[in-house]
Amino acid sequence: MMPSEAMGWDRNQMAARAADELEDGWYVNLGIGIPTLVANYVGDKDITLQSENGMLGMGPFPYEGEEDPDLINAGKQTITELSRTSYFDSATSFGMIRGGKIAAAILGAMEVAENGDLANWMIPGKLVKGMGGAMDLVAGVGRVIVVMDHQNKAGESKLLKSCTLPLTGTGVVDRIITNLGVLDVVEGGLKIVELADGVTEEQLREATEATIVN
Amino acid sequence: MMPSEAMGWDRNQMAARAADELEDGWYVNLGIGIPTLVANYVGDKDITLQSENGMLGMGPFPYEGEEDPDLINAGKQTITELSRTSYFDSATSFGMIRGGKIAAAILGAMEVAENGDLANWMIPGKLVKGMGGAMDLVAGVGRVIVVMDHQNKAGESKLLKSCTLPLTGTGVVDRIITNLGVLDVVEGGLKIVELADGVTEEQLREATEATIVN
Amino acid sequence: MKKVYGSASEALDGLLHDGMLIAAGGFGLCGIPELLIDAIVEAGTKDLTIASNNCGVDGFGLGKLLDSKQIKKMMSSYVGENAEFMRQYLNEELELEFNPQGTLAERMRAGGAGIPGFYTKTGVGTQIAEGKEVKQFHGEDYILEEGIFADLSIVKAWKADDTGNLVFRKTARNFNPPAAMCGKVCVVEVEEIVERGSLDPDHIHLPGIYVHRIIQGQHEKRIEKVTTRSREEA
Amino acid sequence: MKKVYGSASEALDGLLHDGMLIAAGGFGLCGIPELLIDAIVEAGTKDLTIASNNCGVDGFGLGKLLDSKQIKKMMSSYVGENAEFMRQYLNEELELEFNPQGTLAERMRAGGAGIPGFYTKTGVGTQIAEGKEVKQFHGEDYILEEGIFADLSIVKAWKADDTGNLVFRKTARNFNPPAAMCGKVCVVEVEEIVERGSLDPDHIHLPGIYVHRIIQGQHEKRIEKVTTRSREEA
Repeated sequence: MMPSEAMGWDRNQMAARAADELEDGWYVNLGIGIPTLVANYVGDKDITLQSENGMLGMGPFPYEGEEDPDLINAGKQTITELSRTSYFDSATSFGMIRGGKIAAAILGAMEVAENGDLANWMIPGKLVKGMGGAMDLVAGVGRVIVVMDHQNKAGESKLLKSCTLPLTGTGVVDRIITNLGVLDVVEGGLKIVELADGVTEEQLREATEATIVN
Repeated sequence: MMPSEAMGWDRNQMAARAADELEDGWYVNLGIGIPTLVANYVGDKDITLQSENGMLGMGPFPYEGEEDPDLINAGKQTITELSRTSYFDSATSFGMIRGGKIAAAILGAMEVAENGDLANWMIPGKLVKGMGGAMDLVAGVGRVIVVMDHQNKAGESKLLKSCTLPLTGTGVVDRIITNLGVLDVVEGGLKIVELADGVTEEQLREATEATIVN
Repeated sequence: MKKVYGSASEALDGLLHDGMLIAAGGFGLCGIPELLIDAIVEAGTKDLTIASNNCGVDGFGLGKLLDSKQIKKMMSSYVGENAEFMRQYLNEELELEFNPQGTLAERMRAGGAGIPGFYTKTGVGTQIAEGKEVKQFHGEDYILEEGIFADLSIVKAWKADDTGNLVFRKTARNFNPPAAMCGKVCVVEVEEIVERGSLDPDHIHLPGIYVHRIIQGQHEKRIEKVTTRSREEA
Repeated sequence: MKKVYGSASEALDGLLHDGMLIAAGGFGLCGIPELLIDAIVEAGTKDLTIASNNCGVDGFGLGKLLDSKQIKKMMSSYVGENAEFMRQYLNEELELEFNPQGTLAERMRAGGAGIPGFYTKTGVGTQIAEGKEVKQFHGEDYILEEGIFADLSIVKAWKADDTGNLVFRKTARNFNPPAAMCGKVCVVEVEEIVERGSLDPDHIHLPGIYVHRIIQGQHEKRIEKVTTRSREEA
């Protein structure tokens, strides 16, 4: 089978599709990688981004020369504030995450299982840097949306019957957006919500190990 | 037996004696009644008073016409702020109480038992208004100092072998200051630390139901 | 996403139902959501359980909801500053669940922070511990207290911007932030709605994420116990 | 009661001992107690357990205490931004206890608030749950996490008054307040000590009750990942 990169949506299209998931007035946490790009596609919607190191209302990167060492995001990048911004400590920040106040998190993943299990923090035998805030996010936020390539570099499905890697959370994923389409975690498996441009249902099914239900 | 009011220290002398318990740099919570008077006797010591409704650095009552409805103490009285004052919410306030950050609480009591049990919040059959912050204070602060009359109006000892009223906390009292003297809760009972002016050890022992140890 | 509403009644529209659990901010009569309480009286919602440190006084604050017999149960640390409370309680028309003040505040904060239970030393060995799990940590007993998850929070702040960022004033902050955190929906009344960006983001006491609806209004801010010193004392 | 000290070494005098548990504020290199870390390197205290979200980078922040081999164990959510950490960890010279970031922050806050244990959904069904008590609330599983009670807290704030009231700046606040709360003793370094009364009492982020010793000093405030946008994007 061909590596999936060749098919369907590219990174920006996936990010744009993920942005469609966000509703006006939502407070949202975006993970690193493709999820970060989602911010470019929210358009006119009133979305407030949380940075879990202690900020709501995360603005864009600063202009050169205007970096502030006291103002970084959870990826440790320099950022800016907005007119709606508020700062708070880490216990408060994760209080709002754990307490379900964040409407959605958009995260990358290594594996998602058909029951919603998520693995995105460690590969045994490889260097492990830690889960950071990922376990708190998937356990706490209102809706977990995974954005990832449908297959890994070896062409194997990342949507599995059950995860092989250590879990970040159990039964936590609500929706998966891949280069091949959009799938929901439902009773009994994954349900196809939408196909990416030029992708057939057969192609998506063939690229998927997880059970696909109607 | 004579009611104890006639003997030993009066209210202000008890408050002054309680003030001697406080050490430079301490953060302290004062209960209502005689404990409130302690503030008048701290002298040059650097004492910061907590009001458990969300304030450190409680100042005196305001001058007439300068009352602020947004600035009250835990007894709901209008007060003032000082140059060291900070405000915070009730969860934070009791976080510092429960977390042992308050060095001492000086409280009134209905009964104290020789094992340090304290009863000061309800009398069965009478109207019960609630424990307010008393249970949190006695469980959390570094040192609990009770200031009360040695005997009740019927001339009965308020220092008992065991409390008869519903408890505020078990084994929580460290020191008791009454009109007759000062006693510590120690292994096996109460130990006399000091006699009030003009009170003999015999008088104090006679007025006390609790076991007095050497 | 519009959070600012024209009146307390509008702000509560669709949020009230009989038998609901409401968390209310305030300590005594300080920092209480006066206008929202009045609107609930007007709405006539019944069988309310209210988590609030106190229950107002006769004819003011939560006392009004007692007068109109809308309260089924209070979760409080200190009550009875009004005759009507005691009358209803002694007639068994009103349930009362006493919570130590710090336990009540922490239970609200816990509910808001997704913590269903925590252990505390407060109340160990007292009536408060009855029926609660006891667990040892480091050789000492602690009791399990549960987070409060309210259907609605009613809160009073000093200032808000239109995104719901709040600032409180002096000891009127008290239970308002924890009460705000523990509600599924949180409605706030403020003295002033200010322009977005005019509140220093370092000085926001409660971020707008906790706040769903806001109204601006006039507050009576009644003082329960006016206490003063004479100028001669100075 | 004098809280202001002349240098980081003076402020730590008498507080350090081998094998102790230190809670440190900071996230990445943002808001870290640079000067106090340097003083601990100088003091040479050994076998430290450090609760801190991260462990600095090679040659900066907590990375310096790795270079000097003073750390026995880290309690963190994300580490390994430096080669020396991974070298020591893979050689089993360093223990590592992973904590989800929010669990770590809440464990510190809990320790400071006298809460020895709390239940959370974070980590249920994962490696993090191994060996931890599971309890059901409202039909769902939660795991028990314990409060952290540190021997010493080292913290970085922006401004302090001489009573220890602290104000933080932007995202440099992060773990500093919860770290400060959970220590038996808390030492703070600030950029500026201001006159008593010049901080608005409504805007103090951490009251002086949590702060035992303060120093003022110069901070490098290194940026880990400088990211900018071009002016043309605007």
